[in-house]
Amino acid sequence: MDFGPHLMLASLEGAVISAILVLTAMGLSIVFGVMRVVNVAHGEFFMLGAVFAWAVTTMISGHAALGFVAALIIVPVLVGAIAAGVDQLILKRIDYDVDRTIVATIGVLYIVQQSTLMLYGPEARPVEPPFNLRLALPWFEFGENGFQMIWPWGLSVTTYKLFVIGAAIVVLGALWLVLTRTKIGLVMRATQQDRDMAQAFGVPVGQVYSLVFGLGAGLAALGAVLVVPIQQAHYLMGGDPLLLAFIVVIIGGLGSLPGTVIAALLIGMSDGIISVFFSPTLAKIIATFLVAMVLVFRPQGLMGRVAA
Amino acid sequence: MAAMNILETKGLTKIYGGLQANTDIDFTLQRNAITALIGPNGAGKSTFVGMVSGRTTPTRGKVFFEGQDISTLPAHKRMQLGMAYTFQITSIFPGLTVEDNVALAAGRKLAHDKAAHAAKTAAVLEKIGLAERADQTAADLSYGHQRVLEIAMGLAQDPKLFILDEPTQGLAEGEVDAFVTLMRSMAEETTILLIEHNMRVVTDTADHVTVLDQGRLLASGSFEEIHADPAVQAAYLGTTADV
Amino acid sequence: MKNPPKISRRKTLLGLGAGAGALATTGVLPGSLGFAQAQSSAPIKIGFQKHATGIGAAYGRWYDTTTTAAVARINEMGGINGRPVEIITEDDATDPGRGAEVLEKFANQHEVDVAFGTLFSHVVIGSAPRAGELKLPYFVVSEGHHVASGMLNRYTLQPGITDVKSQVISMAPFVADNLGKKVTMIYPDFAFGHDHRDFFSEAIEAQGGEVVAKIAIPPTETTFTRYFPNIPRETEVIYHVMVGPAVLTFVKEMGEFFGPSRPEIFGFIDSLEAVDIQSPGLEFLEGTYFWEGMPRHKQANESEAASAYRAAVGVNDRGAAIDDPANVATYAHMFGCWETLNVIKAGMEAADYQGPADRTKLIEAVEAMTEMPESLDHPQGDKLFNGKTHQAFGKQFISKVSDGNLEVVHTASIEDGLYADEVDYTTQSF
Amino acid sequence: MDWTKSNALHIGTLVVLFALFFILPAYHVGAFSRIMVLAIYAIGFNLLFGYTGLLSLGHAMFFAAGMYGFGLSMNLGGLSVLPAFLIGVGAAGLLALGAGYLALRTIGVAFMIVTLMFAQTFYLVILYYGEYTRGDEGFIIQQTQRQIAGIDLTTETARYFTAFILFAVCFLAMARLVQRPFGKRLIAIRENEERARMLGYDVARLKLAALVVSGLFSGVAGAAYALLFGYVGASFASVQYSIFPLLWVLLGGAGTTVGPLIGVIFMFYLIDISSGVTNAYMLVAGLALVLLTLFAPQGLAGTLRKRALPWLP
Repeated sequence: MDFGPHLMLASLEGAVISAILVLTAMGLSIVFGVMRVVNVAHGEFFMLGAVFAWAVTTMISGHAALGFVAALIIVPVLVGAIAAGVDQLILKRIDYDVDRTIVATIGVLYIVQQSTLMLYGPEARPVEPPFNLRLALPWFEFGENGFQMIWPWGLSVTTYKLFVIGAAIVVLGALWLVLTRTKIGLVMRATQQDRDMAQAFGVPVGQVYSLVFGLGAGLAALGAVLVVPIQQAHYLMGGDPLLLAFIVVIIGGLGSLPGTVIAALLIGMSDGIISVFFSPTLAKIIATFLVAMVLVFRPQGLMGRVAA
Repeated sequence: MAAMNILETKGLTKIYGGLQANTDIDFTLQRNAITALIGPNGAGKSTFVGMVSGRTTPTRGKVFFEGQDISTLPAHKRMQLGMAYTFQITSIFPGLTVEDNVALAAGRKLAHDKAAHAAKTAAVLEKIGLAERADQTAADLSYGHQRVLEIAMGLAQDPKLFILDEPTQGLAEGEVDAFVTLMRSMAEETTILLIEHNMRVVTDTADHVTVLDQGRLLASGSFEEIHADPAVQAAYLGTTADV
Repeated sequence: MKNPPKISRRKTLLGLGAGAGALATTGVLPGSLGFAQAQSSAPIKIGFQKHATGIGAAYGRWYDTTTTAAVARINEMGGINGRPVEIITEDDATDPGRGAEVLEKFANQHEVDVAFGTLFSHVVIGSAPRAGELKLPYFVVSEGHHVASGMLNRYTLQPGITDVKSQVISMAPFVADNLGKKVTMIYPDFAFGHDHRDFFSEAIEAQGGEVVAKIAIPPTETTFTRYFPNIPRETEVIYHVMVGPAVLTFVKEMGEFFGPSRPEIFGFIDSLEAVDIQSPGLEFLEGTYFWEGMPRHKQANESEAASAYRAAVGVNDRGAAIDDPANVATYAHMFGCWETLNVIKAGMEAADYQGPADRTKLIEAVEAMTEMPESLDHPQGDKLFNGKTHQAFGKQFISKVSDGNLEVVHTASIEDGLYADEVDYTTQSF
Repeated sequence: MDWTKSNALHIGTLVVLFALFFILPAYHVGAFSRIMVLAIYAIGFNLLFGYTGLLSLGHAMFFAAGMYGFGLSMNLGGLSVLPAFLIGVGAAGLLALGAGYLALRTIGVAFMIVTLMFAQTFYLVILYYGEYTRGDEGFIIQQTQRQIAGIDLTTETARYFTAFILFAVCFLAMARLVQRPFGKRLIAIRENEERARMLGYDVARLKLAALVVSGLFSGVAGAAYALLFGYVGASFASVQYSIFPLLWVLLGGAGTTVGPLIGVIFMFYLIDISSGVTNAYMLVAGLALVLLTLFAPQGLAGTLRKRALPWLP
């Protein structure tokens, strides 16, 4: 493939990866921002979202869209409820101590993973996308006959992938509205600013934390429902999203939603575009290292304030 | 000059995003004396000692310690030259014993000599009155004792210059008295730069007083001179601050 | 022995019934050998290293099912040397470190007679040194080239499944003759992928073809589209051998990339083991070709032994569990467990194996084996065992996806996959 | 007085480990060989995490550097065990120096992420140079190569005592190190970094030194693992192996000398025993982790120190 179309395809792919990253990272960002805990089990909530999406779509017969819409509604709520339960049962009792939360959520990770393996099995299971049309894309170049439009071999995208990008934007927008325009958002931001002060002003911090933890997991699950028609539901699928989401959140700057988006774009696009110039694994090495270096020279993240 | 003044600053300035916290401060500090740095809240006292100690990077200006330009040295190097610093908000090693806290302070110079190290630690604990609490975890001490511990950590370093940022803040009356006594005894061995709000402490201890107001050096001299200075009176009256 | 998961237990019982039925009808079951005699002596213990958790869990489950069925058959026939066989299962977590620990557990805690099992090469390679040191015969069903390459030791053998080098070499003539000579290879960027790259490049050149591009995909990758532009336009055949849970995405995205005009496509079924070929998103595979170690979908000319084996492990005509058609088998590999256990049996009988003291005799007996004709012991087909390299060689299948069915279009002979010996383990001391 | 008590504890621990060889059945002797090697890794991690307060999520790169440095210089360089071992440990130390120089510009979670990504880079590099490393599959160090001065290190006895000697050296060295001014200063950094700096300590340098020593210990463990178990593979460079030492240390007791050993023993037998009872041993392990954080938050040794033995080093 020519360089131009190749770059365009890689950029499109980068955009899809970024969208998926945004969807997985937003939940973690909120949990991290408000509660200041590292939820190692975040990836497992993502995985649960995908697995539940498979279960829901399998149960509902008829057009694929029917099951998909049902999954979009049911699954995040379900996973969010599970996460809120984890918060009440475990995290609350260890008082959100940073180290202990890491160990406890590693424990939760093992529990969720093993339970899924036993109840769901080791296979990767696909979910049918509600629609998936291949769109061939044109490319413009100056040829002998001047400016002309060509249809390069392989340059295409699917409607569902475009939908995922759109959905990421919509979810982001909705989240932003909730955080800035609603009372819940206000309470969350107040808790994020100063937990003790919020408590003093009558904010039920314990409930807010459960809500935030549930919301974070719900967002991860929502991301998974959207992603699972592209990828597949598998009991080990939570590992990479966790790492990537984690990286995105830190690079973006603690608790900064715009930062999270920028970081997701940075990582997704660099992953896509660097792959044009280097062999795949080398591209991955370079991308990983470069992202690390961003943090080395800007330790507070892209949009973060200098933290104490 | 270097022999007389242990510390000197020239044109020391700090600007925080357009806000001038310190402006062109030329300051000299006399050796073997207690100098109090006073001024209303927000006058820029902490910023100033921050720049002296190396915790804060100045926007411009220079700091000389014993005649040496230390403007570019990081904080720990300045401490190694013979400064000691106590924080406005108590800063100790909460998880360690009182003894370990003091030993860490003394250890930078003495760690190679076990006997001297232990002797110094014990002597400081004795002097400061924490000897019988040596095995207690620092976090379990009362607030007053924690402040005293932090001063002990300063003492243990045998500093040439000891910067104390509001050491009596939050102490009870009796504790303040003990502290004044301690300060006087310290002055024999070291130079003290004291940031203080409590005027009683200032009158009881300071040989010299320097006044900062709105980031500028307003006046300098003995307490009586300062007290009589109309500019100082204006500044304090104008702010109804805590004289 | 641990309880297998609920599903597989039911399946096993069913499979046993079916298997026994098949055996009875084919007359293989020797009526004279009663089980009562076998029970009078202590069982022969075989340690089964299982991918119960980790990335290999789908394989592990079916390896377990096959192993259980094979052992049930062996026991029904009177066990080994009159003693019943007991399988002791330990999870290796698909991790080489744990794999080695499991071997220690077999040798020193369970005191098994031999160890057996496992697919993933890194687990085999991580475990093999301990097998050698513990002097525990270690029969692997990994299809890796590690055994025949000489990298392992005299205690490690692979008598039940052909290694990847042989598999790959035997594919080249068909690919060159029927699909095209300009090949682009897409493989995971780790050792398994590199084996495919190296062996196939050499083999296709010998057939007058060439590899025009080699695209190594980093493991842990979940999307692939951006790598496809590296496929040169002149490509006539794409050779793919991806593994792991992202394989469906890979196939789907390849379909989306090519749209209506694609080159010929040839892949290793490893990518789609335990995956229904008719899963949504796999429509693109229609008309493409696959290597299969053993045909998953029942062929019209399936041998009696192969059918009996299919019944015994409880797999239907489409290669899924009889009682759960959504549960697709790792059919192209798991026959190796069945055959390996039968080799162990034959070896122990030939060596008159009595206990751990006879382990070296067992290895020598297996090393002495050569031809293993197609039978219910070897339902995949004839095997040729090379005692020097500790590696078995069998025929390979190429199937085309037609209307969602895998139809065998070519069978590569054992000779197609032979290569010069790279080691002679028999010269090593025990 | 406490010093003698802690000395007694350390010597006692080693005596018990020495005696275990003669008491335990074969399987557990083998298990303890492995446990001691992994405990060296945990001890190294503990210096950085438990004593200095720096949480690295990339320690697998140091373990793997030791392992690959050793393995590659034996298999490709044709060196014998001792020089190869030194190269392995040196490689880990150098990597720690370089990675630390960069990563220590960050603190807190950013430090976690940077170390994690460095380790991920290192892991991918191992795969990228598959020609030499055999990628994920790894390679074997043949039994015949694994000997020092004619002593075969692959027998159970030699393996156990090699592991024991290495462990004893590392264990005592670390126990001594943390009692010495250097260790005290690291603890000071953990307790209050700003205070330590304002006492005149060069915090950046101390942290780098801690990371290098920690990396060296991890390298010793990695090289020892390859030496004693004959296998070098990329899975030891994966994230999982960066998480393990964190778990061990937190379970055993961060910032205690015996904690790492206790943590490794606990975790090893937790998995080993529960996997004998149920297939769902990860479930058991997960529950155990959750319960421990709920009821023994300072880890086993840490809780012991808090409840009963305040002198525990």
